[in-house]
Amino acid sequence: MKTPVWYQKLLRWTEGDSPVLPEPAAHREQTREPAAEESAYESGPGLLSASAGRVRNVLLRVITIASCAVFLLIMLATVAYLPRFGDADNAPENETSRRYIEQGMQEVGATNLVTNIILVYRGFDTYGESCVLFLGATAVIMLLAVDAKNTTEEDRRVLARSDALDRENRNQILGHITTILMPVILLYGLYILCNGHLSPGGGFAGGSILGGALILCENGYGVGKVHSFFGHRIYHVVKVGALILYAVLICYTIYVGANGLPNVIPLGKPGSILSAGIILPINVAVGLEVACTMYAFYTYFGRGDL
Amino acid sequence: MDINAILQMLHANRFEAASVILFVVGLGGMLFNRSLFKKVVSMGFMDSAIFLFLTSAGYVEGRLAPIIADPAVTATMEVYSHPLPAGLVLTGIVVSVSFTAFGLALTQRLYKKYHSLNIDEIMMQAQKSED
Amino acid sequence: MIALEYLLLIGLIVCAVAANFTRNLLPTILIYATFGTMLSVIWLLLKAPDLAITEAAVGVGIDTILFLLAIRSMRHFVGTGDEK
Amino acid sequence: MRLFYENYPFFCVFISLLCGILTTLIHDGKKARALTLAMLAVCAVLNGVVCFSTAARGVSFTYSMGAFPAPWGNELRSGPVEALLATVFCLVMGFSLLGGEADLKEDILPEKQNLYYIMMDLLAASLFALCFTNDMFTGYVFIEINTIAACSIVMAKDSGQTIVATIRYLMMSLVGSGVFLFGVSMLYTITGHLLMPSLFPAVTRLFRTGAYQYPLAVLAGMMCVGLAVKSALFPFHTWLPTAHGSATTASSAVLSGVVLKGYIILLIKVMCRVFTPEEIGSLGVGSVLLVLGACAMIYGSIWAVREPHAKRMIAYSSVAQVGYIYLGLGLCTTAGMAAAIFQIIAHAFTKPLLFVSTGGLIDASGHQKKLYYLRGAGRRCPMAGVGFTVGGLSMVGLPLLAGFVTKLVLGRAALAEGIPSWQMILSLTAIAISSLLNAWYYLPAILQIWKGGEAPAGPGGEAYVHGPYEACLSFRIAVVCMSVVVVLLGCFAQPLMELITRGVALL
Repeated sequence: MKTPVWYQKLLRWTEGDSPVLPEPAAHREQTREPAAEESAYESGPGLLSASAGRVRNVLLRVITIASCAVFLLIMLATVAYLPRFGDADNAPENETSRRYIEQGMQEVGATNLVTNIILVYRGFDTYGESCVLFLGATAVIMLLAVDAKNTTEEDRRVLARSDALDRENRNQILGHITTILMPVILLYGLYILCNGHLSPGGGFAGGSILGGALILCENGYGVGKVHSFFGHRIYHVVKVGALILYAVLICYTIYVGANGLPNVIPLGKPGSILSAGIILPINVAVGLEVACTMYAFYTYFGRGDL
Repeated sequence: MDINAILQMLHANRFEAASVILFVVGLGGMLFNRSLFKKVVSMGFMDSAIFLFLTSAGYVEGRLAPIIADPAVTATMEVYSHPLPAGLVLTGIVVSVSFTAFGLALTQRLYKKYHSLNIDEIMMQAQKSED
Repeated sequence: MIALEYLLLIGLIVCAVAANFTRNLLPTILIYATFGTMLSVIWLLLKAPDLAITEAAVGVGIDTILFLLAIRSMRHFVGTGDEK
Repeated sequence: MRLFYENYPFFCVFISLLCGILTTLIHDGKKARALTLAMLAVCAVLNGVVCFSTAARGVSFTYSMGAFPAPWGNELRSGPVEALLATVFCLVMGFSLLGGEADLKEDILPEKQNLYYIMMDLLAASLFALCFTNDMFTGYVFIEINTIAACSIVMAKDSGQTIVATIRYLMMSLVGSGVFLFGVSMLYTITGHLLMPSLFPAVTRLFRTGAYQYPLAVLAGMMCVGLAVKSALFPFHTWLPTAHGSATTASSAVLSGVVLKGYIILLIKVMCRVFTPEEIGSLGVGSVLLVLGACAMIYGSIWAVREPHAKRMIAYSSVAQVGYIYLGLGLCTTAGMAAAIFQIIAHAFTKPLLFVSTGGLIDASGHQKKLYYLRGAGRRCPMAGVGFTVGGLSMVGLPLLAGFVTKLVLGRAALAEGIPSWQMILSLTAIAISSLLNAWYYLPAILQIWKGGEAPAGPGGEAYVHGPYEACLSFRIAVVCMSVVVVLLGCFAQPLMELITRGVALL
């Protein structure tokens, strides 16, 4: 007696094969001819044949432009319904802004009101942001740090050759200009960093400028110059130290503030350099962390190592 | 609203309108450009568009930047523009840099492996090497 | 003043569109840097000097360096580093 | 003076952040792993205490991050539901790390192991912050931490496939968070607030006066779409199967078990604490979520049926399961929310169980990833087989397992008074079809792994000879614990459901 079709189908189903849907494309590859597989890949940029690919591309482009246009129209209409730009009685004109502006300096101590907000009123957000930067650096290291999986002997040879070339043909003009520019850039960076509570700037801007100075040093004085005083160990210690200092300060503020305990850090006289309580040390910590991170981005992108 | 009123509002809200256009351009570039490098660049445009929108919410006609000039004088709200959006955008700019770096690092690794920046081609090659 | 604002805003949009249609990568990076510079001026117009400084340091400086490094490393290899 | 346990959410966030930062200095993968597991255990205990204390008192509390309360400073807020979810996340992450240990050692180079645990620590921190946050912008910042950490744990395996998956995941995630942030900016423009306690009255006032209806609808849609992209709701799910299917076992388990849920919790907070569910429903966003959820349930299952790779099949099943959650949210009722939260918990245990067991089965079959070659793997590694069976049957909806209770409470929420009949019919049909399709692919898979006879020949025609496979101790612990939890959730769902229902009212 012949086994009924449905029974065969059931058997196939228990094998992990599904009979109901049309033969799944992915399943077929178990029996597919290898030659057919090759040709499928070699035909053009898409997974389809060349002409079908072209049709698909045109179609894709039309859909792209159409969907973007529709979205744009919706958004523009929304903008037309939003409150008028620059009006004094818009929604942000509320008790939040009033307290930030009128009491911010007395309560927190910095004359730069933006600094007050990002480092004290919304200090938790900004700590999260520093952690994003830390994570970004860690992710870049994870991807680009030289290891057995991502680097071949050839890569190492190329890098060594370019280093040797660099040492031989050291550009004297670049070196001298670096010597002239370096103190100016460092001074500017430190000024922006330490005056974050008095004038525009602060840890993020100042830190990036200091990071830029490190990058210039690496370029102007040749590979390995920065490494001689800023190796792995110092890099890790500075970065982790800065983040931990920041965390300790911010945790202290949060814990004390939330539990209604007295805050013993003095605020000082607004407008002077040693004022605004935790803001100056936090700015320094952030600046160090940002400078380390920017320099790490640079070296890991260029060389895969510090 | 008729078309005139809409145009008038768009003129008044020119920063928002420009930021919306930028946002859509950036979004389109990120989703539909096939080059990974341009995707990362478009990502920067998209983030900047959002920041432009947010900052324009803090601007008030005729007011000063939120930095107190003379600590001895009590500040009043009618003198300074709103500081909160600027603070948020400051946070956002730094976040956006870390993502640019991350995206570029991924692009660099993929280029090293597959010698291409086209996402379709890279996906095809990855699929091929897996099977 | 409004003319300057329009100039900058239209400049931003032109940059963002143009970056999608360049053939080589280096112009894209230059366009990106131009975009950042204009944005930094816009932050000044919007009374946000903190943002202007940060954008100039981070958005124009560090980002551009990263992009340049990325395409430099791509040129070590076969292929042009150009699009597609 | 506030009660001391109210500090615990803040402690949890900072303990995990600091552990992550300190792990940079630990170059030994084993020590980093021990630190991470200890951190997760401590946080689980702290969150558990918060959950019990708030549930016993029937309250939720607000914790100002600093001296400045609601409209000025950052805030955290916790009630029974938030603390419960945070506890579940700790446990699931711990079990996933335990269960994926063997694969972790194999897939990640020893000198980069500590970086992986940094990512895990910060992932935990961001999940706690998403559970507890009371502030839209804090939500955004921690979404970004979550994104970067989640992308990093996908790419940790460092093969071409995973890096491609990572960059697709990264791009989609950034689109999602960009759209979400745009929504938040619009909300700030028309209300002038970022903290949920101040946003709620402002939004209610706007709804009462009828001002800014159009921007409100657009921004609610943008926030929902942004978070939906990140949690892989149906038309935006394209990045999920490769990312979850190609990563190392522990990453897959953590990603589909908890990372997707973090964004959904933020969405629930937006729906309940910025808007009200009714307002979301009246804007039409609720119906869209419901329809998309129903589509995801069916579409994800169909693709899972067609998928020969075991891990990617389970990843497609995640698409379907996320659809269940959105179905519950889209009903825009308290019962629907409660059902969605129960599904979050049930799926948070079931899916990692499936991923971890599949990892074991694949290891026991000479690293063959296709279901076809896993034949008889359950006999070679019975522990993994049992785990897979329990998880699979729970997904199908066998009574006394967690998945069954989900379908039950979802169905009951859809049948409640006041739900439009088309929504009721759509939900029930979707649940029925999706359960059938689940049975369609999970039952053959279960039969396949228990089937006797000789193992199938490999792709090149060579016959594999499998020796006996010895699973390591941590793997067994993880599988046993998660299986037990899945059974317990199925058998004793009633008290948990009551806790959730009371907690949803306190949100």
